[in-house]
Amino acid sequence: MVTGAEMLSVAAFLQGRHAQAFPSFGSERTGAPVVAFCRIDDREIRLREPIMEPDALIIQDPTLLHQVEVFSGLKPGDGYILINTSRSFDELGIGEFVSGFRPERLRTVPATELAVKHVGRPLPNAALLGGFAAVTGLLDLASVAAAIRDKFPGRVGEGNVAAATAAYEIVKQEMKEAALHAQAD
Amino acid sequence: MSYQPIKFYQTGTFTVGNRLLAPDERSVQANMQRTNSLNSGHRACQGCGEALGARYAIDAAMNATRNQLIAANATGCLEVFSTPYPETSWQIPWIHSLFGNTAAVATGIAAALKVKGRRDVRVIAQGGDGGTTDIGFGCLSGMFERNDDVLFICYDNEAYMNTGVQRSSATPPAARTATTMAVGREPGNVFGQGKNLPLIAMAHFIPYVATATVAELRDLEAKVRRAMEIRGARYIHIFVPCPLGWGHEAHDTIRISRLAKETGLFPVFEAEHGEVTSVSKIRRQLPVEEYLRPQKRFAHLFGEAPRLDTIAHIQAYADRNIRRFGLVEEGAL
Amino acid sequence: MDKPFAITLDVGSSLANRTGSWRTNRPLYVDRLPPCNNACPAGENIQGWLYPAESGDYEAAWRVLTQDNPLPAVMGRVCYHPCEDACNRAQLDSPVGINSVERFLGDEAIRRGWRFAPLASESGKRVLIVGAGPSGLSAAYHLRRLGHRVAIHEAGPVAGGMMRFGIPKYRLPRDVLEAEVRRILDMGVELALNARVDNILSTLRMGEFDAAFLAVGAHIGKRAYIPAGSAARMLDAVSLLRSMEGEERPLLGRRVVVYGGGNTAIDVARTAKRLGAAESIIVYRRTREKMPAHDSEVEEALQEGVMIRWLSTIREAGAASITVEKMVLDEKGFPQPTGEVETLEADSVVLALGQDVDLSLLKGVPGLVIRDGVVQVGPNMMTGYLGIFAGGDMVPSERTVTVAVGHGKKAARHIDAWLRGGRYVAPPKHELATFDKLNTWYYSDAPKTVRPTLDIVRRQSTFDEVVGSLDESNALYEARRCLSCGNCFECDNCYGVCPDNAVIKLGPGKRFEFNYDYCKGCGLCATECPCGAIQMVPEKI
Amino acid sequence: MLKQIEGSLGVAKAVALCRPEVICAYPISPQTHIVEDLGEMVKSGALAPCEFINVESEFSAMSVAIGASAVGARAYTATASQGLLYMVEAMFNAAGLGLPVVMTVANRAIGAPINIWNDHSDAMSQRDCGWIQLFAETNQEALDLHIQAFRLGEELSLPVMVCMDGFILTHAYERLDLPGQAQVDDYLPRYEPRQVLDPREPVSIGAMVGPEAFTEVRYLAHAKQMQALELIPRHEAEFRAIFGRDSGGLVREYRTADATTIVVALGSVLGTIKDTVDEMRSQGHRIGVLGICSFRPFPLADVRRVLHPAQRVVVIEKSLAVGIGGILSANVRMALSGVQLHGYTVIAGLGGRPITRKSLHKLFREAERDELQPLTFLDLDWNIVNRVLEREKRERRSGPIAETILRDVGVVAARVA
Repeated sequence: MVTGAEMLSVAAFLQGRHAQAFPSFGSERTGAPVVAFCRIDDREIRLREPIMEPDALIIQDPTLLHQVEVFSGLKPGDGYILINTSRSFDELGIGEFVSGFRPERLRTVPATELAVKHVGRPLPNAALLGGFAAVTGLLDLASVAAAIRDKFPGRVGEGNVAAATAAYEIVKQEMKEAALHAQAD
Repeated sequence: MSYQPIKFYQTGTFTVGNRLLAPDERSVQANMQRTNSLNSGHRACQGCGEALGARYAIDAAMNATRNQLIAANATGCLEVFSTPYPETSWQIPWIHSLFGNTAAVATGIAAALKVKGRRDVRVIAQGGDGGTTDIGFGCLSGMFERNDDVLFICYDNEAYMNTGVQRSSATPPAARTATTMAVGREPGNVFGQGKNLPLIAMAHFIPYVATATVAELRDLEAKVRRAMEIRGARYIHIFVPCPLGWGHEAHDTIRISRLAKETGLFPVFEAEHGEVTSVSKIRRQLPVEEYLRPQKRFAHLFGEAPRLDTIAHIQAYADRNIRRFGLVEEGAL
Repeated sequence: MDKPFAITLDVGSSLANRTGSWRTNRPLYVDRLPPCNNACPAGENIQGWLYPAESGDYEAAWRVLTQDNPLPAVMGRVCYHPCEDACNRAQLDSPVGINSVERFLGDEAIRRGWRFAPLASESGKRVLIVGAGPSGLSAAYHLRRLGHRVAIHEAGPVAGGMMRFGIPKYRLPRDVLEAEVRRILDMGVELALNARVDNILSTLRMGEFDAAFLAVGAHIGKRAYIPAGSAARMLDAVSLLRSMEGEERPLLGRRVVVYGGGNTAIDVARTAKRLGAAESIIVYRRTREKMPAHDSEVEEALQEGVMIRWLSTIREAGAASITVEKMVLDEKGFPQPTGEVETLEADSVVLALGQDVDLSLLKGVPGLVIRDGVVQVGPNMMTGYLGIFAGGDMVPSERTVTVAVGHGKKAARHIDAWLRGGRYVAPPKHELATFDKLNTWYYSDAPKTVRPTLDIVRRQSTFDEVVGSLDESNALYEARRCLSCGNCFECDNCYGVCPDNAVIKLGPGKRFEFNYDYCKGCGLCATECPCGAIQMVPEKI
Repeated sequence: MLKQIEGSLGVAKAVALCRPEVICAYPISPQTHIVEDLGEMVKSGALAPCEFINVESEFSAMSVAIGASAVGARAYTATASQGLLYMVEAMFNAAGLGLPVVMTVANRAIGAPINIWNDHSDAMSQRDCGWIQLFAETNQEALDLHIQAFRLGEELSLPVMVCMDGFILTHAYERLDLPGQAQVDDYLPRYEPRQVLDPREPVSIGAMVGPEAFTEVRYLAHAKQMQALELIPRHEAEFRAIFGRDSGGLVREYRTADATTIVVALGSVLGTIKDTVDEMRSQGHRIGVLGICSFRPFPLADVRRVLHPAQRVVVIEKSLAVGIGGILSANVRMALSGVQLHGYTVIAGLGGRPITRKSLHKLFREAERDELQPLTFLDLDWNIVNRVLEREKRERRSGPIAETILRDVGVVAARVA
């Protein structure tokens, strides 16, 4: 997750923006729940407080949904939510909770599956960034890919880029469909 | 005058020098131009074994390195009596940092010399038993484990003399010190399991470990010379009596060292990479009483009712050394 | 470099701190008297000549030796070496073979033809010496070295005295004796042979001598009353031994009985063996412990088959046998007759009961005191008559070559002083370097080397020298066994063991010096000095 | 060159550009990434010649640095928290011997209770050991201060500690302007030691000094830090000339002109404070900020000059002098002796507690109304505190405070569930 925030900040940096990524500091061991933050701005970022009112939320492990107050501070209406899952928001049992959000900003993507497929290991970060780029449109895929390659040079990097691209496509596709549905209704 | 082949005793087997030896066969100490690394005017007590041992060792090291030597010194008698402002007795570049960090300081010196390409300059760390076996133990073990290119010399006078003779982990059983007084049912220091630094050093499998006493100069010099031929972590443990702390006559410093070896209480040997490679045999084996009796720190063993049990216990330590290191010549005695 | 204040100091600056002020005891270098020197009747500086010998400088060693004794080759054979009995090394392993090294040096000198150094200036005085024995020769040598002209009058046909007529060849080969005598004569000593002095005063007067040294020895064999048949063949030891130097050998027969217990008795018995006697029996009235003869001599005699009858006296002598009476020692250790007798076959009986001095030359000399058949002399060896000194066997003392040589030296010094109108005062003796003053740890174990001895058959048939010499390396080895008691041998211990570098090494032969500016007086140097050449003395406060 | 990298890596790269010759490493969070990065550079040969030594303790780390520096080598190490305390004896020694070691302290709290998060307790504990202490506000400044630290320390023969907030800076990914080697070489001359252990000119370093000279030695140590007060601004100017940006210096003012309230602080919290101040300014509040970069030596004159015109000073500090309150504020007050103004000490951010704009807004407004207590603990949970105090009054064996608090907060319970 921490890596995800890092790559996110790098991608933003590559697009000429100021970015600040930092983990929720702790002595966590691998696998334990962690939160990482990323600020993106057009001016120098001086603020050092943790992000308490995020504009976007990337949930890597949906099993935490009911354990920690994941959504606290996220503004209903214009907040983004991206969840790493092959299930739907309803299947996850939060359909009702997110009813107040703009549906086109709510997305799920099977990032872990994609990672296993393209990288061979269940490391969903890159895929989630691809999905994030797609759902928010704040970053373009190219800079995400560059950030990934910067972090993981060589084959692993390319695998991750592939995963990210796949996720990007999936999300874009869903959004297109969703848009069509919207018009249909 | 032409010199006869070295064949007979007076050619110096046991003496410091001797006119009958070819100059290059004499000890460093016999040299008229010896470096006196620890020069006169130092404030050591009369008959100080540490002052003697330090000059023996450092002179030998200077001789072996053509004076390309730097020393780091732990806090303690040696440091205090050799460098009270505004006078120092040292002839070599020397630094005193702290009590417990000498090995590490030496590591830093060696590292810096390596970076600066001064491989010719060698590094010695030195301290007393406190700065070696107690407070300096951590840094020492680290230096050993990394096999840093440092020779650590411990001048062991078996207690904290600088602060007034308190017990250290090198203090022998039954010895009286300011913190193990000769009172109560078990007077003097406890009979612990012992903390044999040379053996602990060997357990790091460093290239070279040796013990020596100020009673056998040639042996001591040979060991320093050997140590200087080797790169990596090396350790020499030198037995240096303290007339003040042990309560023996100032003129008996060397005699006491000799007795420590001849009774088997202080085994003199060499080891490389954890294996004992040579042992200095006992020449005329003596019972431990001979060693204990002249020292006031053991006086309580020889009172109205001598503590025969305790003496026997100490003798057992000596016998164990004799067995373990094979200190007695086969067939002898 | 611009060093941080106080924290960083310039090397060696502590020399400004004179720690000598701490001292309550001060070390001093001393020379103590080695027991060997102390025990030598000839007053040799034994440690002194062993020292150069240790480094193989034999000539230097010989020159030190001959400052006291001109006859090392002789002494190295006939001396009973009390030095070795006194040697501290005996308490470590065995005494240093001083005598054998002395002999080696003596022989080396003869082999290489070393000569004595030219004399000091002539004094113009003339001294008469009567007798060319060890004492006379020694006196002549020393007087000559002191610049006096010396004339020896010898009654016999050759020089040497008892060394020639008392000691058998197998103990002292004649060529050795002659070589050393010649060396003395070469110093310009006049020797008149067959020149018996009948009246000392007239000889002095006629020869215009300024002083005289009498050393005529004791050549008259003591007689004891033994009832003897006319046929009995009895001779005295002195005459017998003297006759050995003559043309034809004396006839002793197959069974020889020697009566007495001194070294002469032994010499005779061993000589008899060599002359072909089947039996050579010594009859002695006491036990071996009480026997005056030197133990090594007795040992060698027994090895050669000489038999000894302890606790026996000769009652009477017959044609071909003698009667011997058994004795017992009383509580005082004196032999008492038992009346128990037995008969021994004997072709001849040799009496070795000691010798008397022929004092005829002293008739009419006023002031002389003669007691127990010998001339009494003062501590300066002068007789009761001014200018007449005496020594050797004719004065009261033990009768050995070594003692005689010592007398010669002592007398010479006093005569010299007397001639110059002064008194010779011997320098005060150093404190004795006793064993407890040594730190023997530093000496490794090195047992004495045994001199080779002649095989038994040749010892019984020939007069070849019984005891051989050490070769060069053995001699060096023996020399190096010397502990150098009480005298610095530059082992560098003091220089090495000083924790304060307060000992200054002055270089080869120059020994050491203390630097009292820094010496704290710990005393390590004194304790660790192997040879006891450092003494600690309290500082005066 | 601009890069988006972790603060630790930025510092590591800066240190590498300074051509250190001996680096000692002992792991302790949150400093560890720095020496890890340096270790890799040395192993790979990217940083050479340099000896990287994995020591067995911080005590040893500083001691190795002492030895290396005494031979004239440029020595560096990094630590934090307990690690800094473990090397305290050697800290005083390096300063006393005048050895210009440079060390990063990734500021972290000190136990017990053990706490790995950020505050300034570690650095503050060493404020009097003789080291120069510089506090970085941003990762860019942290990076730059290391380059200045070697220059300053070596010029004065004094060790320099560069303090950067643990995790907040060390683990943050930000845009960093990495200088080129030529620039750094230009700014930082070869190390010319005042004293060096060398057989060619032997000296004894570390003599025992008695009453006759000890005071003088200590005074000289003080005098050297006073010289730093002049050097630091000079170095800051030269730095600007070569690197084209402001970094370091003694103090940094922000909107203090005409400010009636001035907030004083150290380190990364200045960013959050500035944002807050901007917001308040936009609402018409006359408030400004004084950031202290050089805590040792402490720039009394500059602090006095800046604060003198204000009506009140709010000192926010991430450390607590138990039994009195503030450490930084005590120093600030020393600068203001004789000056009449309201002074407030605010203890904030202990053990990693976030300092938020929200809390600051509230705090500053109370200050402006002079309703603030002289000593305030930001966001202190009075319920917990009072409950514990109550309980302790009642029962003798109230158990360890930390654990009881956790129980009150409910964390322990949550873990169990």
